[in-house]
Amino acid sequence: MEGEQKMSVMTIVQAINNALDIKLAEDKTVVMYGEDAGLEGGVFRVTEGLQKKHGVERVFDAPIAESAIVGTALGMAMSGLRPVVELQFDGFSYPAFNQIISNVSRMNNRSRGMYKAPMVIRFPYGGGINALEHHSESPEALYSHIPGLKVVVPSTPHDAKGLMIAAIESEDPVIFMEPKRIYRAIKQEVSDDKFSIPIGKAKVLTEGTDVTVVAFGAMIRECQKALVMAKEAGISVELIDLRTIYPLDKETIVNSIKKTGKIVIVAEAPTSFSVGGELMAIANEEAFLYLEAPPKRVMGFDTIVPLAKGEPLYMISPDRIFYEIERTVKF
Amino acid sequence: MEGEQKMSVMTIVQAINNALDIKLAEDKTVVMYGEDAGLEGGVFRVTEGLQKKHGVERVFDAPIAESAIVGTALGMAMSGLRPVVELQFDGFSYPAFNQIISNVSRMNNRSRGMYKAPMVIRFPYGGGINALEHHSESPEALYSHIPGLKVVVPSTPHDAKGLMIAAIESEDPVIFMEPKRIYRAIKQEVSDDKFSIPIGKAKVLTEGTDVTVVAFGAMIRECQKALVMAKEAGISVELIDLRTIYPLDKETIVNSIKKTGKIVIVAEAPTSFSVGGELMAIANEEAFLYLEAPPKRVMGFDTIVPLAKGEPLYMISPDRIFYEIERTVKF
Amino acid sequence: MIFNDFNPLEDKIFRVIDNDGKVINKEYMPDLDDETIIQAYKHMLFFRTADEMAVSFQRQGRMYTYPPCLGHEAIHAASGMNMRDQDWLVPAFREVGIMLLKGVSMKEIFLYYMGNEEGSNFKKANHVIPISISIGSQYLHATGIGYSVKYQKKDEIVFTSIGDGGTSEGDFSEALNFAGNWKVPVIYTIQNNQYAISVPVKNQTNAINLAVKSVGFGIPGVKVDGNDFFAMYATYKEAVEYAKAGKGAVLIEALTYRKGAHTTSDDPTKYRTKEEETEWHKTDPMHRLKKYMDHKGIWKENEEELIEKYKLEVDKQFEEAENMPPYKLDDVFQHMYVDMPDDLRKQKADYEQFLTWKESKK
Amino acid sequence: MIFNDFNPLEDKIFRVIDNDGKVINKEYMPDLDDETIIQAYKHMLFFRTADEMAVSFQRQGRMYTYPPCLGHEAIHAASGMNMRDQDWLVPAFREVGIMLLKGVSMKEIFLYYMGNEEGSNFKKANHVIPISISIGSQYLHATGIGYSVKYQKKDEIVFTSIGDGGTSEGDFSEALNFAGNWKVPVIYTIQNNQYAISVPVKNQTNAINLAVKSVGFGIPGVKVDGNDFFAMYATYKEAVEYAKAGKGAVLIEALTYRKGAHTTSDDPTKYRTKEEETEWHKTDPMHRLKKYMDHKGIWKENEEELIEKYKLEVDKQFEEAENMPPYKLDDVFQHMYVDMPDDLRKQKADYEQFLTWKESKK
Ligand SMILES: Cc1ncc(C[n+]2csc(CCOP(=O)(O)OP(=O)(O)O)c2C)c(N)n1
Ligand SMILES: Cc1ncc(C[n+]2csc(CCOP(=O)(O)OP(=O)(O)O)c2C)c(N)n1
Ligand SMILES: [Mg+2]
Ligand SMILES: [Mg+2]
Repeated sequence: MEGEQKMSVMTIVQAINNALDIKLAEDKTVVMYGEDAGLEGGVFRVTEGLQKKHGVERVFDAPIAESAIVGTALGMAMSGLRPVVELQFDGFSYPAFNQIISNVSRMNNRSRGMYKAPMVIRFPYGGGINALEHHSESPEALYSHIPGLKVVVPSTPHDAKGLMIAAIESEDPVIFMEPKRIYRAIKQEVSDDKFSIPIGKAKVLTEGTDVTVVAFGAMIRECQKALVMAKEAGISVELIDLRTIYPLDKETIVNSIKKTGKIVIVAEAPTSFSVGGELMAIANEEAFLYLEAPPKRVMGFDTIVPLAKGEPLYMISPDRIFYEIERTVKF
Repeated sequence: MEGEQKMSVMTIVQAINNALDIKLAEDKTVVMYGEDAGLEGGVFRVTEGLQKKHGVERVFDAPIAESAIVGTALGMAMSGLRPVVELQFDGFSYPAFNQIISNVSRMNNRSRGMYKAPMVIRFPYGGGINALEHHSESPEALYSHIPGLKVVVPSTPHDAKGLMIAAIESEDPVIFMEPKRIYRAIKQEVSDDKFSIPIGKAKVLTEGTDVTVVAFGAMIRECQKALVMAKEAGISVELIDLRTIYPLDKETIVNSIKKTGKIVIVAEAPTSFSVGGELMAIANEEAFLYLEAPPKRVMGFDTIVPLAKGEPLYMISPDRIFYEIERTVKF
Repeated sequence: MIFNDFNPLEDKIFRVIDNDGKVINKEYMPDLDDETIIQAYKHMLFFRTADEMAVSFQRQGRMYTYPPCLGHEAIHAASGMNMRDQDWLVPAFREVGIMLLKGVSMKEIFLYYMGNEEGSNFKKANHVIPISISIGSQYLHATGIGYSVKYQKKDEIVFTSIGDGGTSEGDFSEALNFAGNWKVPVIYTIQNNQYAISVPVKNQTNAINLAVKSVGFGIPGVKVDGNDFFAMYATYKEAVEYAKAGKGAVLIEALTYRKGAHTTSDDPTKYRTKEEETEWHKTDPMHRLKKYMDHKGIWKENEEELIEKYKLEVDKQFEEAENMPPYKLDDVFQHMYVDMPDDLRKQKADYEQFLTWKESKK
Repeated sequence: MIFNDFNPLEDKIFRVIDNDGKVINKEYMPDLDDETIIQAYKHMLFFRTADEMAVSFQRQGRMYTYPPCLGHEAIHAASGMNMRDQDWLVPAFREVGIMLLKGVSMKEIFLYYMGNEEGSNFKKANHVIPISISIGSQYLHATGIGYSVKYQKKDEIVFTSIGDGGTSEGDFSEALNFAGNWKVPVIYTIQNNQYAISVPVKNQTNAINLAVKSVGFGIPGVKVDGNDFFAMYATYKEAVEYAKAGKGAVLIEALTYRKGAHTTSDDPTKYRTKEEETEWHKTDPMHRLKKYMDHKGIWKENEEELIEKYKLEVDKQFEEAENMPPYKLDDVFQHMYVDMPDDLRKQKADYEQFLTWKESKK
């Protein structure tokens, strides 16, 4: 079977485009819109060509009004459609915050299951692209704290495609965060066929025995670079890609901690009140007696991501990851 | 000195009213507004009488537009005033989310200190009052994750007054969450004079040796009830009232854990990606070798706070706190 | 066309009968048979009876809160009577009458205000969205549903509503702006009852009226006497035709007065005068319709008896609501997700363990 | 009054000179001496020179991005020239010219687009707020500042600006609604340059124009030819007088064309035609003002020489920006709070420890 699949080399941008294309083609209830997402195909060209192929009624531009983009999508989702909306950047998801927390996440519960919200809110997230303010943020903790949402972050073209298809097919609303920094940096053979990757399952990327490193999105690549340094230093690292932030795949994380006794968490967002804290809580709640060193967060400062000149000081570099891995292992 | 102070018995509502009154009287740059906050004195009457006393230019009603209430307050704060705005309920702070995260929290940094944002955003928070949807929420984790804000939650009339005065005098923006459930439930002698309580300092309410319980806001009272049960069971609990969620008073928390070796965290908000996770992270980062049992979160489910009929199942009761204290101590 | 003839820019108000129930604007009188007019009045009588009972149940401590609709009956009857089963209702919170005509039961309304989510599970009502407490947000949902039915080429119209205070929210403007762009079959109503809790509409905006806001979005708008059943009926009828013809959305400002308190925990004497109330009571929608019927001599029912009948019905529904089986732990969890995460299952199991311990302590 | 005579409801546009620089509307011609007119042109020439250089610096990879203001010069000169030192500027991001007239330096602008927060620390500009990237939010800040100066009885006027696309944001409407209520001395400009990135203004709203949105908030609005310096000047002058007289806020839609790309990473050929561009280029604000001056025979400068002089100046500023001392770790932390929490101090210290380790590995 595997051998017969047609494969293409894709970037994350192309993989998401391909996933959207497949779903638009097979399911007439899928519609997709956002600022510049129609004619132009979005500022990152993720939706390029889709309007031409699927028509302006199904792939279109929206006025600049994020609350409206999300709020109208919820209306569509409640009445038979499966909208996928693009918010132009992480920092522009906030004007839609009230619709997301007060309505999108709750409509199923509020209506006792009568009105579902099968919709995807996708946006590029994260730093490292020398951007203006509001263009470098990692708000996953905010969305993961909101009951009723699922929060997905792919780190490879393959995962991006499979998870996007799963997200569109999800009956629950999904926040889909795309690592813009590696939108085009990673190329990978991806099946041209339709496939999906289950939401809520992490992936062990590298097996190891000394320490567990948990990361997601653009930080995976940085971790992989740190792993090279760790290997040289004789440290065996188990690297886990979360892929989904909520619901967290506790089983995979906890099994790994039970094996290694140590955990280092890597993420770009500010440290405090973050996904890092949650992972440390899980380590305590589920694997306390196995912990041989304090779980460690290698995360952003509790500051705004600086503009380009200061960004290198903020962003998590492979050597910093290695430094903390080594300190944790030596604890 | 202490003996000469004039004291009055106050509820939290009266204490906050008194703090606002004092600041309005002594500082002409203080203005205060919100939906129904002027003529009527707010739906909880926290600002009652202030318009009459200080004039309609300084204490007034706002149209129903939370983003505007906060966004205009930022404009005022940048140009010489110290606005205090009321958002009617926790769940109605979200329409202002973008202004809070994208502007209020960052103006000082963005302008390199040239434009400060000395302003207070206050709102009643929390469940337990048999309210409609959006009227029972505890969004402290969301606001604490945002760099640039301070987040304060008083639990007594005395603290409410002292912290509110400190909040208004703070050069940094403060989110001031008021525990509506105990707005009038606790009466206390409070000095009529002006005094302030430093933001960022927790308070050890009860000293103990077996386990540290950390809570804040309305949960303090529930914890105190649980402490009675614990005492009967022969458990010595150290109870800490955080008073400020960001910046957390790590020193007080960590010193206590070092003494007791055990920590139970009590809060109403959903468990995942919460203040509870952050406190567990701190316990690990700063007191790992002292931990004798897994830190425990006694927090809300990862669900919406149910409407009144279901709320008792959601809210944290003293016996549940006691149950988890006992389990932790017996670990 | 009403929407052309009563220009909100000139602050014109559309009205068909006066306070005495006399027709003052014959050409716009909707063509309704006596039966329908009587039926409308009966609807309003039911609404008011149920509303007053709800207020008194709440006062007895048997419900937690309730937003009285007293005074809004003409708007509710006129819009409800212009809605078909397949049409959508996207309500705020002061639309009990419209909801009833769409098939929601008083039992469900009561359940909701007793604090039970089951009250938003409208068993027999088609296409009614649960009430939206976060002001303004429902307008966007209506716009989205409008897009959806248009895209799916369905013969469905969407009705939504907001208060005068709600027009200040950003979502209100964003929703109407999208509606103008998308030409969606949505009828947007503003129930301008003069107050947002304690704040009078003049402090809400400096616009000459609320209907003019439509200009900023390129959709027709009209200011209507919301206490005039015929004016409201004619307006909705025209709006429905407009939507059916594919012309898009309209904005209707329905002027009325919140005769009761904001909710049962509000005290209007703090912010409005007796004189003002008295003045507005003269425009009561039910008195006016009744007078119209009296002039025409078509009302022959015994109103007292009707009210008694309605009371029995409402009592029965209230009783049913009060006798709902108790709220279960499962009810907290089961609808959070269609596909429930294991975490939630575990939180529930943990809590059940606590409950077992608690039981064991008794 | 311009605001009365050019009713946006009738889609009237206020214009003083035509594309050939001929006065077509004499009665509204602002009373400006030749000196001032020449100065205005020089401002515009400087803006355009600096703007073109910024674009080319970015192309050379010496800045990260830049939003060209090409075509917006008349709006910038006219508003800047109507602002006093004590007046407030609350800009979006396409207001470089206005910022310059308020005392911001090109060096600061360059620094900002080189990715250095110091570029928002306007050392010599009074009352200029850093640019607001989150679209719409700045309108609310302007309203708040308006309240503040009014409350403090200061002789200060607030200028703010938004793009055509930005008018769809909820914050836009909320800000103007509050402005109407509070009668604040704020002049709100919409720089309608026909596009929001790739989206034409006709897809942004169904309103007949953007100035009519003022009606919904009870403030005056006017649609002005934004490429006509005199029309813009006269409009701002009147708006300033209106504000000074305590009458409140106004909304000005300034029609222009974004002659360049959205930012330096945008390619307009994807979404607009050469014909359209050519058509608009005929309305270029600088050509028109130049022609006016030529007709009058008042322009006697050597434009090439002026441009050379400006280029030297801009080059110097750019060089200064490029030679800024390197960004320090302290710069990340020091302004997050006025009263910095210990946590942040610790995060910084931890990072310094890492840097020491890193250094030791070299
Ligand atoms: C976003 C939001 N902000 C505040 C509230 C609190 N609140 C509930 S009702 C109300 C007044 C509503 O006034 P109006 O829109 O005129 O409707 P009415 O109550 O008169 O029907 C307010 C402020 C809310 N429900 N939602
Ligand atoms: C809240 C928000 N959403 C989206 C963006 C991304 N964005 C930057 S510029 C732009 C288009 C702005 O168009 P317009 O308002 O017409 O201003 P112009 O660029 O034409 O000056 C968009 C969508 C943003 N900066 N802020
Ligand atoms: Mg009202
Ligand atoms: Mg534009």
